[in-house]
Amino acid sequence: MTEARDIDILHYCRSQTVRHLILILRSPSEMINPLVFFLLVIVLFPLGLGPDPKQLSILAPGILWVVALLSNLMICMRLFVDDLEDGSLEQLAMARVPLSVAVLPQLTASWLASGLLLSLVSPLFGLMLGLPLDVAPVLVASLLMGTAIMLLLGAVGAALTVGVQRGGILLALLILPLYVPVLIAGTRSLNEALHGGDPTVALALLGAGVTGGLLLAPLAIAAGVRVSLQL
Amino acid sequence: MTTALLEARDLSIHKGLRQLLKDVTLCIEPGDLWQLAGGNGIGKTSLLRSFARLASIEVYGDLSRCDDVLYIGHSAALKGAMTPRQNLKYHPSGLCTPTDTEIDEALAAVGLAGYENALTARLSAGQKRRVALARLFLPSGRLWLLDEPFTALDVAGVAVLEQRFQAHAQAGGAVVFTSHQSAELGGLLSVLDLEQFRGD
Amino acid sequence: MWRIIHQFGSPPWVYRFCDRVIPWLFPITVLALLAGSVWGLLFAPTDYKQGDSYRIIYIHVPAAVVALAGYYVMALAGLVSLVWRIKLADTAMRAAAPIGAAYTAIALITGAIWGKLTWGAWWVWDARITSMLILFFLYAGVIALFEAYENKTVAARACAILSLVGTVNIPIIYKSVDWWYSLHQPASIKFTESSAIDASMLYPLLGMIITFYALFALLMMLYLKRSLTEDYARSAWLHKRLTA
Amino acid sequence: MYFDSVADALAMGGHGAFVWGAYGITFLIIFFVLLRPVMSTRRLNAGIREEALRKRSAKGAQGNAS
Repeated sequence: MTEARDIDILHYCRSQTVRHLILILRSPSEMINPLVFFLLVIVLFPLGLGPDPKQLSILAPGILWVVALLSNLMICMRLFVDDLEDGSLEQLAMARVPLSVAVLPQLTASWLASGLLLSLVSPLFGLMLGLPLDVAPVLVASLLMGTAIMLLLGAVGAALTVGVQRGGILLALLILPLYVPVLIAGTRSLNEALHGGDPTVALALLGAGVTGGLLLAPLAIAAGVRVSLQL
Repeated sequence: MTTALLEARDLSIHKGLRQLLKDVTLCIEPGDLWQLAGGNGIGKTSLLRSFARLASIEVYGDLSRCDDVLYIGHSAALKGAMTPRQNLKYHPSGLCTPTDTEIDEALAAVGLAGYENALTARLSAGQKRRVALARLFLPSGRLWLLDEPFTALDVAGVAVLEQRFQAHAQAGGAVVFTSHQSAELGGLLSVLDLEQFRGD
Repeated sequence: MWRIIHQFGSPPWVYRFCDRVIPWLFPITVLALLAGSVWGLLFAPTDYKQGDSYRIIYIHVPAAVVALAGYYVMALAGLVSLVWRIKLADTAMRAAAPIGAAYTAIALITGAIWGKLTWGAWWVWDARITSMLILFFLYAGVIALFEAYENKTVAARACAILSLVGTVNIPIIYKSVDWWYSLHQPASIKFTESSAIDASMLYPLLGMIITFYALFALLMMLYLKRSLTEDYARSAWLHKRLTA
Repeated sequence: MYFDSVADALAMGGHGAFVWGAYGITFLIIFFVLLRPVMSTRRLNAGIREEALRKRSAKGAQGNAS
C-alpha cells in the first residue's frame, strides 16, 4: 500500500475548502472581527463629519468602499500567516496539484466568510449612512465582486510578505495602490445608481476584474508562496 | 530509463551569498533508507527541502525525482482546532483520500487509538508528532522525506517508526530522513555524511 | 544571437561594458542636462497663456515619461530573472527601482510647483498627478519589499513577481484614474494643451526627454556597477581589474 | 536669449522662485541619485584593494619566513 492513489483536483479542492471552513467556524471571531471593524468605522464617520443625513448620503459610497477595502486588508494580513507557521503551506506546495490551484480553496473559504458576509450585511450599513434602500442591489453586487478581486490581489501581497517581519504594514504598501481601480469602479457603480445613471458599465468592469483576477492572480500567489517557503 | 526515485547530480545549495552545500550527487533507488547526517547548520534540512522542491530558488544543478513524494517537516501542518482524524482527512498535501477506517487504523498504529476525536491542541508534543507520523501509515507516497522524524518520540514510538521504515523499503519505497541519533534499521540503512559536501 | 544574450548575463563583461561607457556617457549627459535646461529656461519662447511658469514642463514631462518607462524596464528585468534565472537581471531590477522612484518624485514635486502656479494649490487631484502618485507607491513597494528580505536572492524573486503584478495593473490603474477624473473634472486648465505646440517649444522638450532617458541609462550603469562590486567582491576577475 | 535682461530671466514674469526652484530641486535630486552609487562603489573598491594588499603582504611575509 505504498502507492499513493491518483487524486482528483475537484475532490482535493472540495476537501481543502472543507478544511478551511472548519477552521474558520472553530474560531468565529476571525470572521466576525472584520465585520465589527466595518461597523465601528462606519459609526466613526458620522461622529467625525456630523450627523447631517444629506451630507452623509453623498459621501456614503466612498465611505462604504474605503471601509470595505480596509477590512479586506485586515483579512489579507492574516491569510497565510498561520499556515506558514504550522507547516500547512509547505504541505500545500507538496500537493500533486498545481500550487496555483491548491491555493484557491483557502481563498474561496476566506471569501465566503468575509466578502460574501460583508456584502450581504452592507445594505444595513448603507442605511445607517442614509443610502436609500433601492441602491442595495447595486451595493451588494459591487461588493460581492469587489471583495473577490481585492482578496485575490491581497493574497498576492500576503503570499509575498508572510515570511517577512512586520509584513502587515508592508502588505498595505504593496497592495493598496493595486486596489485603486476596484475602489473607483465600485464607488462609480454606486454613484451612478444613486443619481439615476446606469451602474452596469461599472459592474461589468468589476466582473471583468473578477475574471481576470481568477485567471492571473493564482499564478502570482503560487509564485509568492514559493518565495515565502524559501525562507 | 532508470528506476531511481530521486537522482541529484552536482546539486549546490546557497543561502544568500553563502554556499551551504556543493556537488551533492546522490541516487535513491527503491528499497533505500538514507540518513542525512552532519552537524548543526550544515544544511540537512535545506537539502531535504531541496529534494522536496520546496527550496527551488537557491538550488542549482540537476534534480529529477518521482512525483510520489511525502514530506514531513519540522512543523507538522496540524491544526489545533481540528481533531486528529480531520487533520489527516483534510491534509493539505492531499496525497491520498483516506477512508475513515484507514485513518483510524493509522492512528491506532501510532498508538493514538481513542484520540481520534480529541482536539489536536489538547494533545502532548509527542502525541502531536505521532499524529503527523500517522500519515506514514496511510497510502502515502513512494519516496518519504522526513525531517527529524524521531524527535519527541519515546522508545516505543521510535521502534514503531523503525519497523515502518523497513516495511516501506521492502515494499519498494525509499526513505530519506535527517537525524542526530543513529537509528536501528539493520543492514538497510546508508548514512550520507554531509560534511563531504560542505560549500565554500 | 545566443552569444550576445549570454554576454549580457556575464558579470565581468557587463562590468567592463559599464566601465567603458560611463566615462563617455557621464559628461555627455550632464552637459545635455545643463544645455537643455538653459534652452528651456532662457531661450524657448514664453507661453502666451501660462507665461513663464510653463517652463517647468521641460523637466516635469520628461521625468514623468521616463518614470513610467522605468517601471517597465524594471518589470522586464524581473521577467528575465524569473524565466531565465539570470542573476544580473536581479541586479538590474534592483537598480531600476530607486532611479524610477527618484524620477517619480521629481515629476510629483515639479507637478506640485506647477500646480501652485496654474491652479493656485499645491496639490490638485488631477488624473495625471494621481496616477504619478500611485506609481510612486508602486516603486516604494518594490523597494520596501526588497529591503524587508534578508536573503537578497529571495528578495529579488519576490520583487520580480511584484513588479510583474504591477505591470499588469498599471494600465488598468491609469485608465481607471482617467475615468474617475472625467467624472469629477473641475472646470480648469488642462495640464498640457499640446494640440499645436510650436516647434521652438517642442524641440527643447524632445531634447530633454532624450536626455532624461540617457540619464536613466547612466544611472542604471552606475548602480549596476555598484551592485556588481558588492556581489563579486571576492571574485578573481574583479580583483584583477581593480589592482591592475 | 529670449529674455531682455538677466533680471527678467530671474524673475520669470513674477514666477521666478517657483520655476528656478523646480529646476533646483530636480538637479538636487539628480545629484544625490548620481552621487550615491559613485560614492559607494568607491568605498567598496577601496575595501577590496585594501584586502588584496593585505593578502599579498601576508603571503609575502609567509614566503620570507620559509
